Amino acid sequence: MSTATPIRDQALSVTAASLESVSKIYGAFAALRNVTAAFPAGSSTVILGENGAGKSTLLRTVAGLISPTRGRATAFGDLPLRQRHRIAYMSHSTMLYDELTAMENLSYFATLHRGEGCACVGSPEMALRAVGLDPALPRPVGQYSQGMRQRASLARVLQTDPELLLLDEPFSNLDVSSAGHLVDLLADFRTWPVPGGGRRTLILTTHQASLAEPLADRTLIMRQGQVIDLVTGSHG
Amino acid sequence: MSTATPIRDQALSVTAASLESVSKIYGAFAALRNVTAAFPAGSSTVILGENGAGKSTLLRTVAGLISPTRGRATAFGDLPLRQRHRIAYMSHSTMLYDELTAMENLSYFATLHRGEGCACVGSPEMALRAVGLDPALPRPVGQYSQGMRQRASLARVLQTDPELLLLDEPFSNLDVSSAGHLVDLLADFRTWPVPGGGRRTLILTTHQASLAEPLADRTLIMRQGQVIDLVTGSHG
Amino acid sequence: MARSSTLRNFAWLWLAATVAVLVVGFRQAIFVAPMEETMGNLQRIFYYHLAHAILGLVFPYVNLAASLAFLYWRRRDPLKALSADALAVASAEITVLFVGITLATGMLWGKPAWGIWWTWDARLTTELLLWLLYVSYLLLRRFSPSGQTAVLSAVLAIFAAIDVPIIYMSIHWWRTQHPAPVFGSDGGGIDPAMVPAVLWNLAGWAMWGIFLIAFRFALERRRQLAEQEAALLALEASLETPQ
Amino acid sequence: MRYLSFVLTHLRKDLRLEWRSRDSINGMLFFVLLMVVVFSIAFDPAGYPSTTRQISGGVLWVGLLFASMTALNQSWTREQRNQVLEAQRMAPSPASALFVGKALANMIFVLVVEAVLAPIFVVFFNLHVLGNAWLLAAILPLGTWALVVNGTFFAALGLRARNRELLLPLILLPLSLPAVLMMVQATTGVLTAELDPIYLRSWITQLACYDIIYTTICILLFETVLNAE
Amino acid sequence: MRYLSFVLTHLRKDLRLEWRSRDSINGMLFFVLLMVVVFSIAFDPAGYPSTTRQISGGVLWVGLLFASMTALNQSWTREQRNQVLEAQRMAPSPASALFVGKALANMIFVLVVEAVLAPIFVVFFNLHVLGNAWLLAAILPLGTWALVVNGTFFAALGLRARNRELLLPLILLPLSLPAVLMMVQATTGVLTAELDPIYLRSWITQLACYDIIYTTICILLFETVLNAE
Ligand code: HEM
Ligand SMILES: Nc1ncnc2c1ncn2[C@@H]1O[C@H](COP(=O)(O)OP(=O)(O)OP(=O)(O)O)[C@@H](O)[C@H]1O
Ligand SMILES: Nc1ncnc2c1ncn2[C@@H]1O[C@H](COP(=O)(O)OP(=O)(O)OP(=O)(O)O)[C@@H](O)[C@H]1O
Ligand SMILES: [Mg+2]
Ligand SMILES: [Mg+2]
Repeated sequence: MSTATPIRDQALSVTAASLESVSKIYGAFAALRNVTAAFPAGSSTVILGENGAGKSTLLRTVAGLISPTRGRATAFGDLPLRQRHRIAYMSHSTMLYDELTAMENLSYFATLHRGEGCACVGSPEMALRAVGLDPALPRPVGQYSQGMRQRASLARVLQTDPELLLLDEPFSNLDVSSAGHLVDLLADFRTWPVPGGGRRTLILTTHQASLAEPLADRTLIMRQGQVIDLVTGSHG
Repeated sequence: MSTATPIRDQALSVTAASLESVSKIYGAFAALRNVTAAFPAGSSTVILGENGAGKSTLLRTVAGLISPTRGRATAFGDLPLRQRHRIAYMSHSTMLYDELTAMENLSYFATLHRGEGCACVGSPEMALRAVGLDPALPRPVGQYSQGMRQRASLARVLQTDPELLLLDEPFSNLDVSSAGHLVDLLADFRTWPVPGGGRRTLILTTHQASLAEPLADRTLIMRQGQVIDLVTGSHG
Repeated sequence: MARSSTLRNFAWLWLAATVAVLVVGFRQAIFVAPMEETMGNLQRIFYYHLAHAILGLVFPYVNLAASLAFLYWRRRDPLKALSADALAVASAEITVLFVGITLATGMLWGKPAWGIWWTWDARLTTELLLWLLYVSYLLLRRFSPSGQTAVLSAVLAIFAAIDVPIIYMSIHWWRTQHPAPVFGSDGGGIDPAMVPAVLWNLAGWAMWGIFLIAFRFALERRRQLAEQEAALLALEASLETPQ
Repeated sequence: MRYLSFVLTHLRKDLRLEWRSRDSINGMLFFVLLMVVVFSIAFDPAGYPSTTRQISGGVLWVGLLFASMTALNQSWTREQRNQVLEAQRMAPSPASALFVGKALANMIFVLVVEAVLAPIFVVFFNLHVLGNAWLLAAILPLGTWALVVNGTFFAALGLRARNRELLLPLILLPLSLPAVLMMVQATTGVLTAELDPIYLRSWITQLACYDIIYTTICILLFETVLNAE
Repeated sequence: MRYLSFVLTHLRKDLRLEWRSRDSINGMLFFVLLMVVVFSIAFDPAGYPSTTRQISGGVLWVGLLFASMTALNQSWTREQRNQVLEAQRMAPSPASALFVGKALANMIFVLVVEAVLAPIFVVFFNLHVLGNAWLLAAILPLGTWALVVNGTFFAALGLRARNRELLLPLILLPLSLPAVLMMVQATTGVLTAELDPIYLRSWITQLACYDIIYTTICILLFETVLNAE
């Protein structure tokens, strides 16, 4: 693991994640069809597309949670699950225990991330504050409002200080001001230094393209399981 | 029920739902504080507010799913649950069985609504088509994408042809074109004739105020469990 | 204010009367009543045992009545419903207490009388079931979500009250192959000299039970009021936060 | 009848859900089978046929009691998952129809388990029914219904409680012990043929009465429980 | 050791969840008491004291089986609820630590039940342990661990399989039968003192071997199972 550092340092234009003609077939239905895409390290990609286009499936494939039916998905040139200490993924559901408070949830996951090549974990308190939640809130997550859950879920991924951050509709259910705040936070996140060198990569899906615009180095447009367009251009 | 028709006919300005100094207290936390609001029949109200402001709690109180700690909530001048055949409520979660297909789910709920004073139930197929889902889709709802779930959930409430429609963030997770389509659908919905006379009332919460603007006869703004502003004005 | 002080005076009077009756009952049971031939002085535990056993069968019905009243008033008059609920808790707890004492005195008696603490006799089993039933009622109250406690437990109270006679009926013929050690329903053969002791104790413990229920009821009412107060305070405090 | 058609709708839905996932039935089967095996290992039925006959009524019902309790706990969680229960509360059909439908569905599951279990039970325990075996055809359904109707009701009652899984046995067991007693006695009576037919009949009649009384109360009170808040 | 600290983290989380959801030991105590009452009503220990001793090994294990099934059923569904399992898969800590933590949590739960159950069981069933009672202190934990470790593993295996409930009984039943056989034989042997101590020792040794073998396999294979798709 430590031997990889110098290589990463030199090749800043290396791809953080890539899909090579990936298809994902459920029964007789193809959720992803022959998708080829590369996400350069340091880039920030917004994936747009209508409902059921396969955005979430793509993200989950990059995260390694789904293995492609055909093709190959890699992260940092490796199987995504093997690089999982450098990746964080946020989905539609909270991925938190309903019965625990946000703070308890976050400290638990933080502990799981400590050691194992990434000692670089942010603190749960800071993450919660960053998304605008009170760390001392005694309510369990199950009693949060929808937007508060979304924030807690975000804090979970941010605290692990990932190099590759995958966000599935982070703005849905957030009120307008917090969504704006979140965009700033993510823009800031991209500038955080990575301990071993290298740059932070961001991939997110959303239906509120206008909100995500400041983040969109690259915009990927999907339809019916295929990538139909890739718009590159800083800040659209 | 049939005797009520002439009265309803005359008093079109009657309130479809009202809250009289309603408070809802969870433990030591007040989710609603002394809220008084009336929703005239035929009106369409958009509720705005930041996360955790109490929007969902307000909707659930109007639906009768929560009984207020203090104060009184009525729908059509009665306990909401007693008028439940005239009310439909859509929440953050789908309120559908994951293992059944959308069509199975909808026919099931349609059957539960038949008889009981409202023979006027739309068909599940039509409702699914209206929200842009294919009724013949063999996948169970648990395998839908997030946006498709949202649509199925919408179809469930639309098919029951309610007089008072309560929608909790109907646009979240919908792609842009479907969201626009939904606004048209809801605008259309308001003009559907009610069999016994009377007019359709709509209350919805959202964080995408711009989307909901065409629907907003009245805008209610909440903060920390209170209604802090009520803007009346047709089409903002 | 005046009303509450008369109530308090009345409570003190009642307590004094209860103690007096219990003292008489104690004298009757220990010194006056004749000694039983086969069991000797041990038998005197009977007066306490019987009083508690009988009262333990009566209080469940107080609980039932309160629960029904609660369900009736729930929507119509929430304030009355709250006090009905308080009475329901009070009577359930006292039921558990009295039935528990019956079990304990019975076991204390059974050890010297039969040589064992416990046997699965019909009478003992029914009493144990009765106790379990009301313990489960109290557990439900502890475990149920805060807003629903009263309704759910009122529903359970109805079930429990129906179960009480069923328990007694169904176990009537149970295990006839196994000689029942407790003198059962044919127990008409009490020495007339024992009757005053039985009656005094019964009266005394009944008054004591009623006092306990009233006391517990008052406590529960106070807790309910305090809870409302706290909620109100929370509401007002949060209203004052600048925003 | 409109009410009946609502009940059928609910029943059909529950059966379909179970068919899709087969949660409850398989869980129950596993448990009951394991229990039969444990007892037959523990107890050597071939060695002591008459004792076997005496305990087998108890074994059968304890197994069914515990197995159905696990299944009953499951049966409402499904409704709670996506807050479908709130949709049910908002539906204008009578709440008790939902209850009856679910109780019937659970009844069917447990009956299926019984149907599978019965022959296995006979083989493993080397049973010869000495009494009138046909009476079992009355006792089994009556006893099962007694378990299921109360179980379904109290599973719903504990639905929103903090410790649902634990609460159900806590409430259900004391309440249904008389019924368990009746069915064990009646079953053992039939198996051993040692019980006077008059007593046997009275156990069965009592069981039937128990069923009728509790079914009525459950139906009457279900709406209160569903909307308790 | 790093691995151990991960196991502890998982264990602590599971215990805390358990504590939150069934927060009182009182409930458990009552539960055990009820179980004993049910058994004694179903099996009539007063009537047949020697039979009681013979079946009590089986009764004990059936009770524990039920308790552990309740625990196991819950333990993974909680992880699945908000797809927390995916967060677990993405976490860089070793997957088997999650498994060990959860198995330990389940074990603790069942052991608490056992600790309460044992004395109550003895009093109510009027048992006199005729053999060497201390051996029970070895048999009970070994047998419990055998139930729990396989149960936890297969519950996880079945988690995402389409017909998991069919899978679970089919796999778990034959796998755990030998263990059940060993623990019931050993327990009954101790209670009745009818078994030759040499046999008894060999049952216990076998049980220990079974535990070791299955624990190893489970730990080795867990990561594969968790990421199987
Ligand atoms: C745990 C043990 C016991 C329990 C739960 C128990 C329960 C009861 C109950 C509920 C009654 C009142 C029944 C009625 O009035 O309908 C009763 C009455 C009585 N008990 Fe016990 N009992 C226990 C032990 C004993 C023992 C050990 C003795 C004496 C050897 C005893 C002697 C009596 C007598 C003489 C009566 C009055 C019977 C009559 O007048 O009908 N009990 N017991
Ligand atoms: N486990 C599954 N089994 C079968 N089909 C699936 C499964 N998961 C997803 N699908 C299907 O794959 C398609 C793409 O789903 P996906 O969740 O990727 O869409 P999406 O682009 O994220 O949509 P949305 O914007 O609504 O979230 C959908 O049609 C969905 O029904
Ligand atoms: N069951 C509950 N127990 C305790 N607190 C609760 C419960 N339900 C809601 N709350 C609290 O009440 C407040 C209002 O919640 P509500 O869901 O109404 O917010 P909202 O306006 O819908 O927010 P969002 O836009 O995020 O959905 C939140 O602070 C929430 O944590
Ligand atoms: Mg998606
Ligand atoms: Mg909300």
